[in-house]
Amino acid sequence: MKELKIGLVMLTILILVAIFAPYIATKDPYLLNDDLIAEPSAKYIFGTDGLGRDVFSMVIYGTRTSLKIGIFVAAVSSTIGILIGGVAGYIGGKVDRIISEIINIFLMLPTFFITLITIAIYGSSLRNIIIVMALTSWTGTARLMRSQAISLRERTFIKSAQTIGESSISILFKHIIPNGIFPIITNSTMIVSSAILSEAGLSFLGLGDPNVVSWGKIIAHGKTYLPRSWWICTFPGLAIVFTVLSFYLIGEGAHKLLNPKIRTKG
Amino acid sequence: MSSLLEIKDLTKYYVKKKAKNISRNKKKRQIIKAVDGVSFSLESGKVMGIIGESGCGKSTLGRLLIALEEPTSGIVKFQGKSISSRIKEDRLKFRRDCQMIFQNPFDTFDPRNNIKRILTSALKIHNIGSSKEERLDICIKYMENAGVIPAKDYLNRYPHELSGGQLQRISIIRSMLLNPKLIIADEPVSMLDVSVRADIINLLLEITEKQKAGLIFISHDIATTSYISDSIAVMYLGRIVEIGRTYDIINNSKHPYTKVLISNCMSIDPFENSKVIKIKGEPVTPMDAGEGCYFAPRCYKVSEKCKESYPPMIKVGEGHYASCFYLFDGESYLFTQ
Amino acid sequence: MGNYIKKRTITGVLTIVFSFCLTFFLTRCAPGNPVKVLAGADNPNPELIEHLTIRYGLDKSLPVQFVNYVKDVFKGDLGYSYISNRPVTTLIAEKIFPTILLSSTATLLSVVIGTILGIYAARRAGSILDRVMCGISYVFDSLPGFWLGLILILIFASGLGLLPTSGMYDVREDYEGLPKVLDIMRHMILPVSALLIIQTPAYFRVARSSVIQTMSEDFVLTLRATGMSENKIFNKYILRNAIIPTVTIFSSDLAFMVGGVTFVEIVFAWPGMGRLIMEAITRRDYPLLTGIYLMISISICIVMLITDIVYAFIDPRIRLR
Amino acid sequence: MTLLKMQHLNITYKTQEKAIKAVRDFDLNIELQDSMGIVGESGSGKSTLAMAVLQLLPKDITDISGEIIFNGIDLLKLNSEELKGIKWKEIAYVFQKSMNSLSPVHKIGYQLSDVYKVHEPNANKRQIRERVCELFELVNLPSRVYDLYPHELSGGMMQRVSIALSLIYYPKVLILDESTTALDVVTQRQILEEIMKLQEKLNLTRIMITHDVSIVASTCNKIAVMYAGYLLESGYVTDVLHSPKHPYTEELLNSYPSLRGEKGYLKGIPGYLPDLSQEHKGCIFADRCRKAMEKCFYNRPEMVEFSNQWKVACHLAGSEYSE
Amino acid sequence: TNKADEVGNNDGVDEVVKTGEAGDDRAKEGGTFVVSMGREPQTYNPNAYNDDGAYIVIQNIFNKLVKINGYDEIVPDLAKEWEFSEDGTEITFYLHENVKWHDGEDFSSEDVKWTFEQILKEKGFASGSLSDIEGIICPDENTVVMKLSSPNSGILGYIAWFGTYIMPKHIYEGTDWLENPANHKPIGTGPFKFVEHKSGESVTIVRNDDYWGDKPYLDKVVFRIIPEQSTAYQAWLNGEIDHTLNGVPATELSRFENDDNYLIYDKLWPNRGYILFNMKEGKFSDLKVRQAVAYGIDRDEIFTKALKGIGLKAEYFISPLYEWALNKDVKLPERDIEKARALLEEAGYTADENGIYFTTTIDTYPGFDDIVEVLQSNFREFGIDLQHNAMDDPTYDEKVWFGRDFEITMLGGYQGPDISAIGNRFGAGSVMNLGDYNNPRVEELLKEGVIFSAKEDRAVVYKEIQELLAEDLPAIFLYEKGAKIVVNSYVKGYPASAEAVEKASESEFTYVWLDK
Ligand SMILES: Nc1ncnc2c1ncn2[C@@H]1O[C@H](COP(=O)(O)OP(=O)(O)OP(=O)(O)O)[C@@H](O)[C@H]1O
Ligand SMILES: Nc1ncnc2c1ncn2[C@@H]1O[C@H](COP(=O)(O)OP(=O)(O)OP(=O)(O)O)[C@@H](O)[C@H]1O
Ligand SMILES: [Mg+2]
Ligand SMILES: [Mg+2]
Ligand code: NI
Repeated sequence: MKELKIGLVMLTILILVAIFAPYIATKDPYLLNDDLIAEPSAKYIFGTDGLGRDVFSMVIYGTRTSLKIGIFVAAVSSTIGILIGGVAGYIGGKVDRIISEIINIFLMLPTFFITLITIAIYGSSLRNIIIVMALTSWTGTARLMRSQAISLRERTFIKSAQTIGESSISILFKHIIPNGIFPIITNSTMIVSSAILSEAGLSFLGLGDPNVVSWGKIIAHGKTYLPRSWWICTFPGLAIVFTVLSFYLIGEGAHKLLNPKIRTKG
Repeated sequence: MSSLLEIKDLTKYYVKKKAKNISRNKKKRQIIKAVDGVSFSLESGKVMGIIGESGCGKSTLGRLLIALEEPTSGIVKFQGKSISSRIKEDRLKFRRDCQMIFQNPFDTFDPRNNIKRILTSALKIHNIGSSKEERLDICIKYMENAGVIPAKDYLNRYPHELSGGQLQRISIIRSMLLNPKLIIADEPVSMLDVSVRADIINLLLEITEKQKAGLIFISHDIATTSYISDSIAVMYLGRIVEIGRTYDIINNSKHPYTKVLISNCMSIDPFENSKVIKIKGEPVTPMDAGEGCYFAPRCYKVSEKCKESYPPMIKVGEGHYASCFYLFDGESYLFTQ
Repeated sequence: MGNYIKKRTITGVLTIVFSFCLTFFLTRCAPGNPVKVLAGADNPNPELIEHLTIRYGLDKSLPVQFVNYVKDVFKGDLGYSYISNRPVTTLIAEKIFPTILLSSTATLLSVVIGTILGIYAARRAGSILDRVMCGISYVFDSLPGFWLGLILILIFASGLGLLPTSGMYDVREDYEGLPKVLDIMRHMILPVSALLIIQTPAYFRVARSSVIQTMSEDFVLTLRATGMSENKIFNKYILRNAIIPTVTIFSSDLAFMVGGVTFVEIVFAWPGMGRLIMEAITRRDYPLLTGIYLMISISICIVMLITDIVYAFIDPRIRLR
Repeated sequence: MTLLKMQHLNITYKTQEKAIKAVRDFDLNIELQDSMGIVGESGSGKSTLAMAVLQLLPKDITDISGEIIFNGIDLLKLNSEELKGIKWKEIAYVFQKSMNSLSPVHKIGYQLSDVYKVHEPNANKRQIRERVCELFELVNLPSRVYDLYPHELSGGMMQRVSIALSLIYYPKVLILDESTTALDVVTQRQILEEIMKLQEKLNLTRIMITHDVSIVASTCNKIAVMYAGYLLESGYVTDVLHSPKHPYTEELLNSYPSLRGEKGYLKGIPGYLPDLSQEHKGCIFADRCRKAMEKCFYNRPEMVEFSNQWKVACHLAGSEYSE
Repeated sequence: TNKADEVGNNDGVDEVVKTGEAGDDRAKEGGTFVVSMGREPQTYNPNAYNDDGAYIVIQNIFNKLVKINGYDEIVPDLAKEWEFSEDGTEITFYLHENVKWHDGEDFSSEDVKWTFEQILKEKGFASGSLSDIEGIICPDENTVVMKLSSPNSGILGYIAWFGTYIMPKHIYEGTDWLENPANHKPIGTGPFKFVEHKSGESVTIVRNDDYWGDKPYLDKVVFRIIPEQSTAYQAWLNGEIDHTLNGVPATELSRFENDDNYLIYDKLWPNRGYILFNMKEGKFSDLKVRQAVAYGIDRDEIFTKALKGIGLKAEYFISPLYEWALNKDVKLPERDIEKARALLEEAGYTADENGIYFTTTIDTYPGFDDIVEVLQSNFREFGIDLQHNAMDDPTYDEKVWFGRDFEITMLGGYQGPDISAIGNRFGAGSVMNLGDYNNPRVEELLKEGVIFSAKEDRAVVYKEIQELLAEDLPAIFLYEKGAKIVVNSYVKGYPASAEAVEKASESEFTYVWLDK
């Protein structure tokens, strides 16, 4: 479970950076220094961007935003997906058919477009971005959970829980969901990284939250300076790679930990 | 005196939308007659064995008896009242009175709960015992009675850390905790190693005797069933073809299918050389059983009559019934074969 | 089969109708309207705004607008775009070819490359090569698309001068026939590469893990016991079994192909649907938006139906229910 | 004449945490046209033993030492090319989980003919089909099975397909690993009789792996009792089952209820299979043995051979013999 | 009668600095000029409504009666001469002869009459500014007379500006001008003929060999549509396109400064960015707060950091291009944080522990990100926590333009073609007066401003308006919009170049030739 360990260590580092950002950052990330587009140097570790902001401090503070986006989106969408999929799969019958069709409809919605519209309506605050991403990414989880629930429903231990008199709701929460959740964890780690990337994409289109520093925003800002000022985009880019990698490693590790059948040698 | 459990004309059909091959998707839906008109009754303290080949509807019958599934038609009466009304009145009470021991001990418990939680939660649901400690004490008492000693060793273990035999025992203990009036044991030993089977069987027997509960023992292992039960019902494709006291069924079987089953049983004694009745053909699937006797296509005694209608249940001895047109005249057939 | 298609079509149509209604109201509830955009930001003319509002029926209540629109749709008319005053169908038709050309090439290539690499890595699971490839796949996975596009332009178009930066044709030369095809192919290299780098890791990993999984299945042991050569077992049996998850993600990728790949289209100035959608959104061109949306839903439905059928052919265990 | 001989066979699974000794110091002779039943509790190493014969164990996680001599050749010393000639053609194997023993997405006929082509690359389609149908008939399957997929068959049919597959070259040795345990008595009997007939016709040597002693009793001539990787007792069925010498064999038989006999009290064997990764002293069964003596816990019992190839590894049996 | 060029202003024109030299005079004919543009033309109906993409192409295909040249002067186009009547209520245009439409039909004054009537009838883009036109008469084929309901010295500027291209009557008459197929295959009288529009990709126009005016040198102009500025810039560097209308990224300009292969034209428009306050309600309806903002903003920082030194830092209350009307005594205040804080305290606010008096939100449409970034930093320094609410255009319209739901916002845009345009922004009830600024004296002055026609008279009026604006501070101007246009030196006759600046409109390529 080397992956899991490395991934967790990386995540811990990220979380620590996010918590202690004010102590780690060398400057105020919003401060406009007079050296525009300065190369990395002792004064500005990662250089400055087009408005003279210190890229290092921005990257450090950006950890807060980007991690928040990733983790919240994954948590919210997984919760929705697990509940909806669990109910559909466990109860079955008509409820399942209706929920499945709803999932299908959601699958057919071009999520990107919904994101744009929602942000247009409710504004591009970080909270809205998180909500809309979560609301458009739960379908995968729901489908996974549904199939899990369907197969779990037939398992003897669910029948036996019924026999000793447990109620449906308690079976759903006590047995179906806890037992079906493992493959969903892997899925959720993927949602984390794709949410971080999507936020970068939104920033590129000018739809990110302008009031906070995020890695996506730094890169989107830096793109005009790309030909000659590599540092603006590169460092937040590396931060994204680092984060995505940590979540992938955790996901893969968890997957392996929980699924002894996939056995890699050595 | 009314019996503990009485069932009448119980049926359960499954509708299956089946397309065997994508290109041959003509059949719209198929009806699987998993249980097809079963009646019998059981008294407290007695053991009824149900035998029959795999897929003949034994587990389905078991699930019907305990209201895990809705019957298509027919009535199941428990202590003189139909179980559906019992469930409506007091679900918990009914659940407490009827317990089932499932076919597969490895899958009977939530793999994420430890034994302590598995056992105490059953008590908690039914509000037995006032505190955690009290419930735990009850569990430990039962476990020690059932030979799971020392009980404390097991409490914090998870199901995957126990062997099949141990799990099966826990399963039995859990149903015992609630002092049920009726136990349905669905192939409780088929998954287990020979070396632990005997213990489980003995445990079950002991419990039925002590608590005067009715036990329905489902199995396709004829030897084991005959060892444990007072009476036996033989099922074929969802129907009971013969029912009677154990001795009668084993040594004096009337229905051709019962005879086939019993003669095919292998013995561990290499010198025993019994006659084996051989039959041809695949077991028919419960989907395309025709008009007549379901066993007719494979029966060695078959005649035209068998294919026309299903033979009625006929009394052939004290508490011994069988459904076949040729119950009496074919006695010598077995030996001339 | 026929029955199945009929049934799926009916539910498909229902879902399309439902989601169509949803987006109809969603788009029109979005703040702002196309008319002010048409009037411009400098010195907008209130009379023009009023005039166009009436002309496009935007003064009517939403349900009335909806009924009118649905009536038109039943006449097979998706209406005229507000901003360009051309039929929505024409606008879509113009952009759909480049989009499909780009995304299908990229998707097909990434399926093939990703799967081949995945299989290759799976057979050498645990080796250094396998680890390196997995590592690279993670890194590729975390690259923001637009950034990657610009970098590719900087390296291959500006730095090395090998390829054109953007667009679909060389506008200086009016190529015809084969040279035109080659010209388009040349222009496709960079955008396709960008998409490849983004899409391939998923296929790589799916192929790799499903091959590894299949190799541990029991039937492989049976075949080994018969003395069949490893290569034959692999090529004939493992692959066919391992390919099924790939089909699943391929189908979902395929379904969203017509929607275009906005970042790549913007960065590489590729004339596709993604940009059309963006344009329609930023200008609130309702008929165009609704039309595009309807088309996307329909194509997703069709693709899903087709992949379901393909699926059933690849995996006989999946019964069409 | 000895066809297959295992000598000092040791098989260890190396997992990340521990080494599981699944087969230990195993000696067994199987003679031509024998039908050898290997019985033992689940996990006692029966499947491992059978897989080792065909070298099917994953090489990187298993250690095998000792000899497996087939027709005078040590299979463990052969390279994979040489082994190929023996695999399936000489020794065939019916797997325990026959439900999963064929690829789910290929038709059964296709897979069978593919296997046939492994050693008969020149066979034409018609020949192959004929052969396959012939085999189907042998195991009582309709020929339409040729065009079906594995999931379209019932468990019993699939079991028979596996048997047909194993017979495709009429091998010298047929190993059946719990091949009939999951079937109902009638079908089980049918198949076993089919196989016994074939055995006579084709001069097969058969190894039956099972934990159901009654199957061995009625279909085999010899029996080997395994426990925790060790061979505890082996010999003719008539000898061993009639008057078992090893306490384990005895208890095993006691825990079977008899169909017609007296309803005596059934006795289980208390305790569980020991942890195979642990080193131990003395007799492996000593912990659970009712007759265990002091020395059983310290000295490993020798394999004692009685007349008529009856061998027992027990101190009790040894002393009896020497007395 | 007043001559046109007296109305137009050429006082501020020396802002156009010519950095390059035009080389020899022998212009080469032929060649294809490939330029990039960011937005795709949607319709080639030149007058129906605003389309930034089509605007660039349309100038080369259509003519107006008069047009605006690179010096922001009104110069002849189809009308070779024009004159105002004594009372200022009649304008007579004398048209060029032998003008032909691209399809070969003859052009006549009837086309002009039809076009203007159509614009007014169909409420075309310019109809609001042209509403003073009462009637149009065509005395002969080459003369058009416009009757005005009241004297309006600004109207000629609007006729020259946008949405007033002369359209072919013979093609449009009797049809719905929004759905006429010619909107996608435009027929004009201009120097170039439309060839094709490859959707999403490019627009091609070729030389009109029968052009009535100065014939273009180029054979062909291809407009490549490249939405992303960085991509267009790279394509230009790589020589795939000859010129990028997307603009060269500001940070890259220094590369070209001392390079002989490039010419840089400095351009300044009467276009300025400013902060607009909601005067009716909210925190900024208090003059003290507005003054605090005026003192607290660092316009230098905005100019150097957000604008990278392009254009000008705003100093006055009107665009310095209208120098004749500029009141040099009324200047925006220099930064004084202490004063700003003092003003906020006077307004009754108290600072919290971080020195922040209150929090507010600035609403913007796209394009002001960097500027707002600097503003946020400025505001924080003098005690206001400024949140940024960035919206897309329609959302902004809904909230701010229609809804007037804002406290403070950013606006920019064209403040021409005549100085009277200031009325559109600060006249009570006028379209761009989003802050609902209402000063009766300003209203009076604005009315006077268009009635007078002499510059001296007008200057007095507009100088007083500037004073009032400075007093009331409905807006704080931040910068004058400009550009540094980088052109390859082989591109001669670029609209901003000395050769063409007086004759060509902003993106008109009639005088362009390629010295390759
Ligand atoms: N939920 C279900 N849906 C459809 N068919 C079912 C369902 N449950 C059982 N069946 C079918 O009903 C028949 C009887 O099944 P059942 O499980 O009762 O047999 P059984 O006698 O218990 O077999 P076994 O000995 O293998 O446990 C079978 O053909 C089975 O396929
Ligand atoms: N791949 C493996 N890795 C590690 N241990 C293994 C592996 N396969 C089998 N074992 C262990 O080896 C021992 C013998 O297993 P084997 O499958 O040979 O038993 P068996 O006698 O065939 O049992 P059954 O009757 O259940 O089939 C068991 O303890 C098992 O846990
Ligand atoms: Mg069952
Ligand atoms: Mg085994
Ligand atoms: Ni404009």
